[in-house]
Amino acid sequence: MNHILITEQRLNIPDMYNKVRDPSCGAISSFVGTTRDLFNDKPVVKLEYEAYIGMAEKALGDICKQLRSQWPLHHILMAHRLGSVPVGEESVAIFVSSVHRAESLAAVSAAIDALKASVPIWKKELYSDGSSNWKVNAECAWK
Amino acid sequence: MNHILITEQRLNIPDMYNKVRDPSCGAISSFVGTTRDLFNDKPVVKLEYEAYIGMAEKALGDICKQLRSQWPLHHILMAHRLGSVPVGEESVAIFVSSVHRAESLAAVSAAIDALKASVPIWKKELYSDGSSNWKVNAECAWK
Amino acid sequence: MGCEVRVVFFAAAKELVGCREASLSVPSRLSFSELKDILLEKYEALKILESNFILAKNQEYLDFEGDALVVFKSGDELAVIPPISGG
Amino acid sequence: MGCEVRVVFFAAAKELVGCREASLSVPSRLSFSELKDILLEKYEALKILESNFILAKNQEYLDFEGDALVVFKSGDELAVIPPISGG
Repeated sequence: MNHILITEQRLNIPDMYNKVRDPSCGAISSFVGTTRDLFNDKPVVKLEYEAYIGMAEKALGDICKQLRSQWPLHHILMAHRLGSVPVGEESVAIFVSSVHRAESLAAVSAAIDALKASVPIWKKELYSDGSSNWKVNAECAWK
Repeated sequence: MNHILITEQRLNIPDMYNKVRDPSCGAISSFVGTTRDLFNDKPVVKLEYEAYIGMAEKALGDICKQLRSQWPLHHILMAHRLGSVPVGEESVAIFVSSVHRAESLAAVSAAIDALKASVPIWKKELYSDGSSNWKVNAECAWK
Repeated sequence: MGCEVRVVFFAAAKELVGCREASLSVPSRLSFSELKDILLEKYEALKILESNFILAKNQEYLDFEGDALVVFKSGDELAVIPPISGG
Repeated sequence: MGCEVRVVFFAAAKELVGCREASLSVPSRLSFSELKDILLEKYEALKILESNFILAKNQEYLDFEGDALVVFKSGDELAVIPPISGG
Protein backbone atom coordinates (compact mmCIF):
# COMPACT_ATOMS: atom_id res chain seq x y z
CA MET A 1 0.00 0.00 0.00
CA ASN A 2 1.01 3.57 -0.62
CA HIS A 3 0.28 6.05 2.15
CA ILE A 4 0.44 9.68 1.02
CA LEU A 5 -0.06 12.36 3.65
CA ILE A 6 0.12 16.15 3.37
CA THR A 7 -1.01 17.80 6.58
CA GLU A 8 -0.69 20.81 8.87
CA GLN A 9 -0.73 18.45 11.87
CA ARG A 10 2.46 17.42 13.61
CA LEU A 11 3.80 14.27 11.91
CA ASN A 12 3.20 11.20 14.09
CA ILE A 13 6.40 9.26 13.51
CA PRO A 14 5.60 6.14 15.59
CA ASP A 15 2.25 5.85 13.84
CA MET A 16 3.95 5.99 10.44
CA TYR A 17 6.37 3.24 11.45
CA ASN A 18 3.43 1.08 12.48
CA LYS A 19 1.64 1.68 9.18
CA VAL A 20 4.43 0.07 7.14
CA ARG A 21 5.29 -2.89 9.41
CA ASP A 22 4.23 -6.36 8.25
CA PRO A 23 5.09 -9.93 9.32
CA SER A 24 6.05 -10.69 5.72
CA CYS A 25 8.72 -7.98 5.84
CA GLY A 26 12.09 -8.23 7.49
CA ALA A 27 13.08 -4.63 6.86
CA ILE A 28 11.71 -1.14 7.57
CA SER A 29 13.87 1.78 6.48
CA SER A 30 13.09 5.43 7.01
CA PHE A 31 14.20 8.99 6.49
CA VAL A 32 12.84 11.84 8.60
CA GLY A 33 13.69 15.49 7.95
CA THR A 34 13.49 17.94 10.84
CA THR A 35 13.80 21.71 10.84
CA ARG A 36 17.20 22.97 11.91
CA ASP A 37 18.00 25.85 14.21
CA LEU A 38 20.64 27.38 11.97
CA PHE A 39 21.09 28.32 8.32
CA ASN A 40 24.69 29.32 7.56
CA ASP A 41 25.06 30.42 11.20
CA LYS A 42 21.87 32.52 11.07
CA PRO A 43 19.42 31.46 13.78
CA VAL A 44 16.14 30.32 12.30
CA VAL A 45 13.06 31.29 14.33
CA LYS A 46 10.36 29.77 12.16
CA LEU A 47 9.82 27.73 9.05
CA GLU A 48 6.73 27.77 6.90
CA TYR A 49 5.80 25.24 4.28
CA GLU A 50 3.35 25.80 1.44
CA ALA A 51 2.16 23.30 -1.15
CA TYR A 52 0.21 22.96 -4.37
CA ILE A 53 -1.63 20.26 -2.53
CA GLY A 54 -3.47 18.41 -5.30
CA MET A 55 -0.38 18.27 -7.49
CA ALA A 56 1.89 17.41 -4.57
CA GLU A 57 -0.23 14.39 -3.68
CA LYS A 58 -0.16 13.33 -7.30
CA ALA A 59 3.62 13.80 -7.47
CA LEU A 60 4.12 11.72 -4.32
CA GLY A 61 1.96 8.99 -5.84
CA ASP A 62 4.07 9.10 -8.99
CA ILE A 63 7.20 8.68 -6.89
CA CYS A 64 5.69 5.58 -5.26
CA LYS A 65 4.95 4.16 -8.71
CA GLN A 66 8.51 4.86 -9.82
CA LEU A 67 9.94 3.22 -6.69
CA ARG A 68 7.84 0.08 -7.19
CA SER A 69 9.03 -0.18 -10.80
CA GLN A 70 12.61 -0.37 -9.51
CA TRP A 71 12.35 -2.48 -6.32
CA PRO A 72 10.04 -5.06 -4.74
CA LEU A 73 8.50 -3.07 -1.89
CA HIS A 74 5.67 -3.76 0.48
CA HIS A 75 4.35 -0.52 2.04
CA ILE A 76 5.50 3.00 1.23
CA LEU A 77 4.60 6.02 3.34
CA MET A 78 5.47 9.56 2.28
CA ALA A 79 4.35 12.45 4.47
CA HIS A 80 4.98 16.20 4.43
CA ARG A 81 3.89 18.81 6.91
CA LEU A 82 2.60 22.23 5.88
CA GLY A 83 2.22 25.56 7.62
CA SER A 84 4.37 26.69 10.47
CA VAL A 85 6.86 24.07 11.71
CA PRO A 86 8.75 24.88 14.93
CA VAL A 87 12.49 24.29 14.95
CA GLY A 88 13.33 20.67 15.72
CA GLU A 89 10.00 19.25 14.52
CA GLU A 90 9.50 16.93 11.58
CA SER A 91 8.75 18.35 8.13
CA VAL A 92 9.03 15.21 5.99
CA ALA A 93 8.92 11.48 6.68
CA ILE A 94 9.44 8.50 4.40
CA PHE A 95 8.95 4.91 5.58
CA VAL A 96 9.38 1.83 3.38
CA SER A 97 8.99 -1.85 4.24
CA SER A 98 10.34 -4.78 2.24
CA VAL A 99 11.29 -8.43 2.64
CA HIS A 100 15.05 -7.83 2.68
CA ARG A 101 16.93 -4.67 3.57
CA ALA A 102 18.57 -3.69 0.28
CA GLU A 103 15.38 -2.59 -1.43
CA SER A 104 13.88 -0.51 1.36
CA LEU A 105 17.22 1.21 2.08
CA ALA A 106 17.62 2.08 -1.61
CA ALA A 107 14.00 3.17 -2.00
CA VAL A 108 14.09 5.58 0.95
CA SER A 109 17.12 7.37 -0.44
CA ALA A 110 15.64 7.53 -3.94
CA ALA A 111 12.32 8.75 -2.54
CA ILE A 112 13.69 11.78 -0.72
CA ASP A 113 15.85 12.70 -3.73
CA ALA A 114 12.79 12.52 -6.01
CA LEU A 115 10.62 14.49 -3.56
CA LYS A 116 13.14 17.32 -3.43
CA ALA A 117 13.37 17.40 -7.23
CA SER A 118 9.72 17.22 -8.22
CA VAL A 119 7.07 17.77 -5.53
CA PRO A 120 5.52 21.29 -5.53
CA ILE A 121 6.18 22.24 -1.92
CA TRP A 122 7.99 25.38 -0.79
CA LYS A 123 9.83 26.28 2.42
CA LYS A 124 10.25 29.79 3.79
CA GLU A 125 12.77 30.45 6.56
CA LEU A 126 12.27 33.34 8.95
CA TYR A 127 15.42 34.53 10.76
CA SER A 128 15.96 36.22 14.08
CA ASP A 129 17.00 39.44 12.33
CA GLY A 130 13.54 39.67 10.77
CA SER A 131 14.60 38.69 7.26
CA SER A 132 13.10 35.72 5.43
CA ASN A 133 14.02 33.59 2.47
CA TRP A 134 12.18 31.20 0.15
CA LYS A 135 14.56 28.25 -0.01
CA VAL A 136 15.47 26.49 -3.24
CA ASN A 137 16.46 22.81 -3.41
CA ALA A 138 19.71 22.00 -5.18
CA GLU A 139 17.72 19.16 -6.77
CA CYS A 140 15.28 21.59 -8.42
CA ALA A 141 15.85 21.67 -12.17
CA TRP A 142 14.61 25.27 -12.53
CA LYS A 143 16.43 27.73 -10.28
CA MET B 1 26.85 10.28 21.23
CA ASN B 2 26.88 6.55 20.59
CA HIS B 3 24.05 4.52 22.10
CA ILE B 4 24.76 0.78 22.20
CA LEU B 5 22.00 -1.48 23.47
CA ILE B 6 21.84 -5.27 23.72
CA THR B 7 18.74 -6.39 25.58
CA GLU B 8 16.14 -9.08 26.06
CA GLN B 9 13.46 -6.40 26.34
CA ARG B 10 11.29 -5.49 23.39
CA LEU B 11 13.01 -2.72 21.40
CA ASN B 12 11.31 0.64 21.95
CA ILE B 13 11.49 2.15 18.50
CA PRO B 14 9.92 5.57 19.26
CA ASP B 15 12.30 5.98 22.18
CA MET B 16 15.28 5.24 19.95
CA TYR B 17 14.14 7.82 17.41
CA ASN B 18 13.90 10.39 20.20
CA LYS B 19 17.40 9.57 21.44
CA VAL B 20 19.05 10.62 18.16
CA ARG B 21 16.97 13.73 17.34
CA ASP B 22 18.66 17.11 17.75
CA PRO B 23 17.83 20.68 16.65
CA SER B 24 21.24 20.89 14.98
CA CYS B 25 20.34 17.94 12.74
CA GLY B 26 18.12 18.05 9.69
CA ALA B 27 18.18 14.31 9.09
CA ILE B 28 17.38 11.10 10.96
CA SER B 29 17.73 7.86 9.05
CA SER B 30 16.97 4.41 10.35
CA PHE B 31 16.90 0.71 9.63
CA VAL B 32 14.80 -1.70 11.67
CA GLY B 33 14.89 -5.46 11.19
CA THR B 34 11.86 -7.50 12.18
CA THR B 35 11.39 -11.25 12.36
CA ARG B 36 9.58 -12.73 9.38
CA ASP B 37 6.87 -15.35 9.37
CA LEU B 38 8.42 -17.43 6.59
CA PHE B 39 11.79 -18.85 5.64
CA ASN B 40 11.77 -20.29 2.11
CA ASP B 41 8.02 -20.96 2.52
CA LYS B 42 8.54 -22.73 5.87
CA PRO B 43 6.43 -21.09 8.60
CA VAL B 44 8.62 -19.82 11.42
CA VAL B 45 7.10 -20.20 14.91
CA LYS B 46 9.90 -18.71 16.98
CA LEU B 47 13.26 -16.99 16.70
CA GLU B 48 15.94 -17.01 19.35
CA TYR B 49 18.93 -14.72 19.47
CA GLU B 50 22.11 -15.39 21.46
CA ALA B 51 25.12 -13.10 21.84
CA TYR B 52 28.68 -12.97 23.15
CA ILE B 53 27.50 -9.88 24.93
CA GLY B 54 30.74 -8.20 26.00
CA MET B 55 32.32 -8.69 22.59
CA ALA B 56 29.13 -7.70 20.77
CA GLU B 57 28.97 -4.39 22.63
CA LYS B 58 32.62 -3.80 21.79
CA ALA B 59 32.02 -4.69 18.13
CA LEU B 60 29.06 -2.28 17.93
CA GLY B 61 31.24 0.44 19.43
CA ASP B 62 33.91 -0.28 16.84
CA ILE B 63 31.32 0.07 14.10
CA CYS B 64 30.33 3.50 15.46
CA LYS B 65 33.99 4.54 15.41
CA GLN B 66 34.32 3.33 11.83
CA LEU B 67 31.18 5.21 10.76
CA ARG B 68 32.39 8.46 12.35
CA SER B 69 35.71 8.14 10.53
CA GLN B 70 33.79 8.11 7.23
CA TRP B 71 30.96 10.62 7.78
CA PRO B 72 30.12 13.61 9.99
CA LEU B 73 27.42 12.15 12.23
CA HIS B 74 25.69 13.43 15.32
CA HIS B 75 24.09 10.57 17.28
CA ILE B 76 24.30 6.87 16.45
CA LEU B 77 22.08 4.25 18.09
CA MET B 78 22.59 0.54 17.49
CA ALA B 79 20.36 -1.93 19.33
CA HIS B 80 19.89 -5.69 19.18
CA ARG B 81 17.41 -7.85 20.99
CA LEU B 82 18.29 -11.22 22.48
CA GLY B 83 16.33 -14.25 23.59
CA SER B 84 13.01 -15.23 22.13
CA VAL B 85 11.61 -12.75 19.60
CA PRO B 86 8.03 -13.34 18.41
CA VAL B 87 7.36 -13.15 14.67
CA GLY B 88 6.85 -9.57 13.55
CA GLU B 89 8.77 -7.97 16.40
CA GLU B 90 11.99 -5.99 16.10
CA SER B 91 15.35 -7.74 16.39
CA VAL B 92 17.71 -4.95 15.37
CA ALA B 93 17.45 -1.17 15.12
CA ILE B 94 19.90 1.44 13.85
CA PHE B 95 19.19 5.19 14.08
CA VAL B 96 21.60 7.90 12.90
CA SER B 97 21.20 11.68 12.95
CA SER B 98 23.21 14.18 10.92
CA VAL B 99 23.03 17.73 9.63
CA HIS B 100 22.22 16.75 6.04
CA ARG B 101 20.67 13.55 4.75
CA ALA B 102 23.49 12.00 2.70
CA GLU B 103 25.63 11.04 5.65
CA SER B 104 22.96 9.47 7.85
CA LEU B 105 21.46 7.53 4.94
CA ALA B 106 24.90 6.16 4.01
CA ALA B 107 25.84 5.41 7.62
CA VAL B 108 22.69 3.40 8.34
CA SER B 109 23.31 1.16 5.36
CA ALA B 110 26.98 0.70 6.22
CA ALA B 111 26.10 0.02 9.85
CA ILE B 112 23.75 -2.88 9.21
CA ASP B 113 26.20 -4.39 6.69
CA ALA B 114 29.01 -4.19 9.27
CA LEU B 115 26.82 -5.59 12.05
CA LYS B 116 25.92 -8.61 9.97
CA ALA B 117 29.57 -9.21 9.09
CA SER B 118 31.24 -8.80 12.47
CA VAL B 119 29.07 -8.72 15.59
CA PRO B 120 28.99 -12.02 17.53
CA ILE B 121 25.24 -12.57 17.64
CA TRP B 122 23.47 -15.74 16.46
CA LYS B 123 19.88 -16.42 15.35
CA LYS B 124 18.10 -19.75 15.60
CA GLU B 125 14.85 -20.30 13.71
CA LEU B 126 12.31 -22.81 14.97
CA TYR B 127 9.83 -24.08 12.36
CA SER B 128 6.29 -25.38 12.63
CA ASP B 129 7.46 -28.88 11.70
CA GLY B 130 9.62 -28.98 14.84
CA SER B 131 12.96 -28.55 13.07
CA SER B 132 15.34 -25.71 13.86
CA ASN B 133 18.28 -24.04 12.19
CA TRP B 134 21.15 -21.81 13.28
CA LYS B 135 21.16 -19.15 10.55
CA VAL B 136 24.33 -17.91 8.87
CA ASN B 137 24.70 -14.41 7.42
CA ALA B 138 25.91 -14.17 3.83
CA GLU B 139 28.12 -11.36 5.14
CA CYS B 140 29.95 -13.72 7.55
CA ALA B 141 33.50 -14.32 6.34
CA TRP B 142 33.70 -17.78 7.93
CA LYS B 143 30.89 -20.09 6.88
CA MET C 1 -9.96 31.34 -30.16
CA GLY C 2 -9.25 32.11 -26.51
CA CYS C 3 -10.51 30.61 -23.32
CA GLU C 4 -10.73 31.37 -19.63
CA VAL C 5 -8.42 29.47 -17.33
CA ARG C 6 -7.84 29.62 -13.62
CA VAL C 7 -4.29 30.66 -12.74
CA VAL C 8 -2.90 29.84 -9.29
CA PHE C 9 0.19 31.32 -7.69
CA PHE C 10 2.47 29.78 -5.05
CA ALA C 11 5.19 30.82 -2.63
CA ALA C 12 7.22 33.83 -3.85
CA ALA C 13 4.94 34.16 -6.90
CA LYS C 14 1.87 34.46 -4.67
CA GLU C 15 3.58 37.10 -2.51
CA LEU C 16 4.64 39.12 -5.54
CA VAL C 17 1.30 39.01 -7.33
CA GLY C 18 -0.68 39.44 -4.11
CA CYS C 19 -3.23 36.70 -4.63
CA ARG C 20 -3.55 32.90 -4.73
CA GLU C 21 -5.77 32.65 -7.78
CA ALA C 22 -7.19 34.66 -10.61
CA SER C 23 -8.82 34.30 -13.97
CA LEU C 24 -6.74 34.49 -17.13
CA SER C 25 -7.65 34.68 -20.79
CA VAL C 26 -5.33 32.68 -23.01
CA PRO C 27 -5.34 31.56 -26.62
CA SER C 28 -6.34 27.89 -26.86
CA ARG C 29 -3.07 27.08 -28.61
CA LEU C 30 0.23 28.83 -27.98
CA SER C 31 3.87 28.09 -27.27
CA PHE C 32 5.34 27.84 -23.78
CA SER C 33 7.34 31.07 -24.24
CA GLU C 34 4.24 32.91 -25.49
CA LEU C 35 2.38 31.72 -22.40
CA LYS C 36 5.14 32.99 -20.11
CA ASP C 37 5.08 36.34 -21.92
CA ILE C 38 1.32 36.67 -21.33
CA LEU C 39 1.82 35.99 -17.63
CA LEU C 40 4.70 38.43 -17.29
CA GLU C 41 2.73 41.11 -19.10
CA LYS C 42 -0.37 40.71 -16.92
CA TYR C 43 1.56 40.15 -13.69
CA GLU C 44 4.59 42.38 -13.96
CA ALA C 45 5.65 41.64 -10.39
CA LEU C 46 6.60 38.13 -11.55
CA LYS C 47 9.54 39.69 -13.42
CA ILE C 48 11.32 39.85 -10.06
CA LEU C 49 11.55 36.05 -10.25
CA GLU C 50 13.71 36.57 -13.35
CA SER C 51 12.06 33.74 -15.23
CA ASN C 52 12.82 31.33 -12.39
CA PHE C 53 9.42 29.73 -12.41
CA ILE C 54 7.85 26.95 -14.39
CA LEU C 55 4.24 26.15 -15.15
CA ALA C 56 1.82 23.30 -14.64
CA LYS C 57 -1.43 22.72 -16.47
CA ASN C 58 -4.03 20.64 -14.63
CA GLN C 59 -1.34 19.53 -12.18
CA GLU C 60 1.10 18.29 -14.82
CA TYR C 61 4.37 20.16 -15.32
CA LEU C 62 4.62 21.83 -18.73
CA ASP C 63 7.86 21.10 -20.53
CA PHE C 64 10.07 24.15 -19.90
CA GLU C 65 13.15 23.11 -21.81
CA GLY C 66 11.80 23.12 -25.34
CA ASP C 67 9.28 25.66 -26.56
CA ALA C 68 6.48 23.16 -26.78
CA LEU C 69 2.92 23.82 -27.89
CA VAL C 70 0.43 24.27 -25.06
CA VAL C 71 -3.27 23.56 -25.66
CA PHE C 72 -5.92 24.99 -23.31
CA LYS C 73 -9.61 24.49 -22.85
CA SER C 74 -11.92 26.58 -20.68
CA GLY C 75 -11.72 25.71 -17.03
CA ASP C 76 -8.13 24.45 -17.13
CA GLU C 77 -5.93 25.26 -14.16
CA LEU C 78 -2.55 26.88 -14.77
CA ALA C 79 -0.09 27.03 -11.88
CA VAL C 80 2.89 29.36 -11.51
CA ILE C 81 5.59 27.29 -9.81
CA PRO C 82 8.73 28.95 -8.39
CA PRO C 83 11.77 26.78 -7.57
CA ILE C 84 10.70 24.18 -5.03
CA SER C 85 12.04 23.43 -1.55
CA GLY C 86 10.11 20.55 -0.06
CA GLY C 87 11.58 17.70 1.94
CA MET D 1 54.90 -23.42 29.66
CA GLY D 2 51.18 -23.79 29.69
CA CYS D 3 48.39 -21.79 31.26
CA GLU D 4 44.75 -22.06 32.21
CA VAL D 5 42.28 -20.12 30.11
CA ARG D 6 38.51 -19.87 30.20
CA VAL D 7 36.88 -21.16 27.03
CA VAL D 8 33.34 -20.05 26.18
CA PHE D 9 31.04 -21.63 23.62
CA PHE D 10 28.20 -20.04 21.67
CA ALA D 11 25.22 -21.05 19.56
CA ALA D 12 25.72 -24.38 17.76
CA ALA D 13 29.09 -24.86 19.48
CA LYS D 14 27.45 -24.53 22.91
CA GLU D 15 24.74 -27.04 21.94
CA LEU D 16 27.30 -29.55 20.62
CA VAL D 17 29.68 -29.29 23.56
CA GLY D 18 26.87 -29.12 26.10
CA CYS D 19 28.12 -26.20 28.16
CA ARG D 20 28.68 -22.43 27.99
CA GLU D 21 32.10 -22.33 29.60
CA ALA D 22 34.92 -24.54 30.74
CA SER D 23 38.56 -24.43 31.71
CA LEU D 24 41.25 -25.24 29.16
CA SER D 25 45.00 -25.83 29.43
CA VAL D 26 46.91 -24.35 26.52
CA PRO D 27 50.57 -23.70 25.76
CA SER D 28 51.39 -20.02 26.23
CA ARG D 29 52.55 -19.78 22.61
CA LEU D 30 51.12 -21.76 19.73
CA SER D 31 49.82 -21.32 16.21
CA PHE D 32 46.14 -20.78 15.35
CA SER D 33 45.92 -24.23 13.73
CA GLU D 34 47.52 -25.88 16.77
CA LEU D 35 44.97 -24.12 18.99
CA LYS D 36 42.08 -25.37 16.84
CA ASP D 37 43.50 -28.90 17.00
CA ILE D 38 43.60 -28.76 20.82
CA LEU D 39 39.95 -27.67 20.88
CA LEU D 40 38.83 -30.33 18.44
CA GLU D 41 40.71 -33.00 20.39
CA LYS D 42 39.20 -32.03 23.75
CA TYR D 43 35.73 -31.26 22.37
CA GLU D 44 35.20 -33.82 19.63
CA ALA D 45 31.59 -32.75 19.13
CA LEU D 46 32.91 -29.53 17.55
CA LYS D 47 34.03 -31.59 14.57
CA ILE D 48 30.39 -31.52 13.43
CA LEU D 49 30.92 -27.82 12.69
CA GLU D 50 33.48 -28.94 10.08
CA SER D 51 35.93 -26.19 11.02
CA ASN D 52 33.25 -23.56 10.48
CA PHE D 53 34.09 -21.63 13.60
CA ILE D 54 36.61 -18.96 14.44
CA LEU D 55 38.11 -17.92 17.74
CA ALA D 56 38.36 -14.77 19.80
CA LYS D 57 40.82 -14.08 22.59
CA ASN D 58 39.74 -11.55 25.19
CA GLN D 59 36.96 -10.42 22.85
CA GLU D 60 39.21 -9.79 19.86
CA TYR D 61 38.89 -12.02 16.81
CA LEU D 62 41.99 -14.14 16.18
CA ASP D 63 43.21 -13.98 12.58
CA PHE D 64 41.86 -17.12 10.95
CA GLU D 65 43.26 -16.69 7.48
CA GLY D 66 46.97 -16.98 8.18
CA ASP D 67 48.35 -19.40 10.75
CA ALA D 68 49.36 -16.64 13.13
CA LEU D 69 51.05 -17.06 16.48
CA VAL D 70 48.70 -16.89 19.47
CA VAL D 71 50.05 -15.89 22.88
CA PHE D 72 48.11 -16.74 26.06
CA LYS D 73 48.40 -15.78 29.70
CA SER D 74 46.51 -17.34 32.58
CA GLY D 75 42.98 -16.05 32.94
CA ASP D 76 42.55 -15.19 29.24
CA GLU D 77 39.14 -15.84 27.70
CA LEU D 78 38.95 -17.88 24.50
CA ALA D 79 35.64 -17.90 22.64
CA VAL D 80 34.49 -20.48 20.08
CA ILE D 81 32.53 -18.50 17.47
CA PRO D 82 30.39 -20.30 14.86
CA PRO D 83 29.25 -18.36 11.76
CA ILE D 84 27.21 -15.34 12.92
CA SER D 85 23.65 -14.34 12.15
CA GLY D 86 22.86 -11.09 13.93
CA GLY D 87 20.91 -8.19 12.48
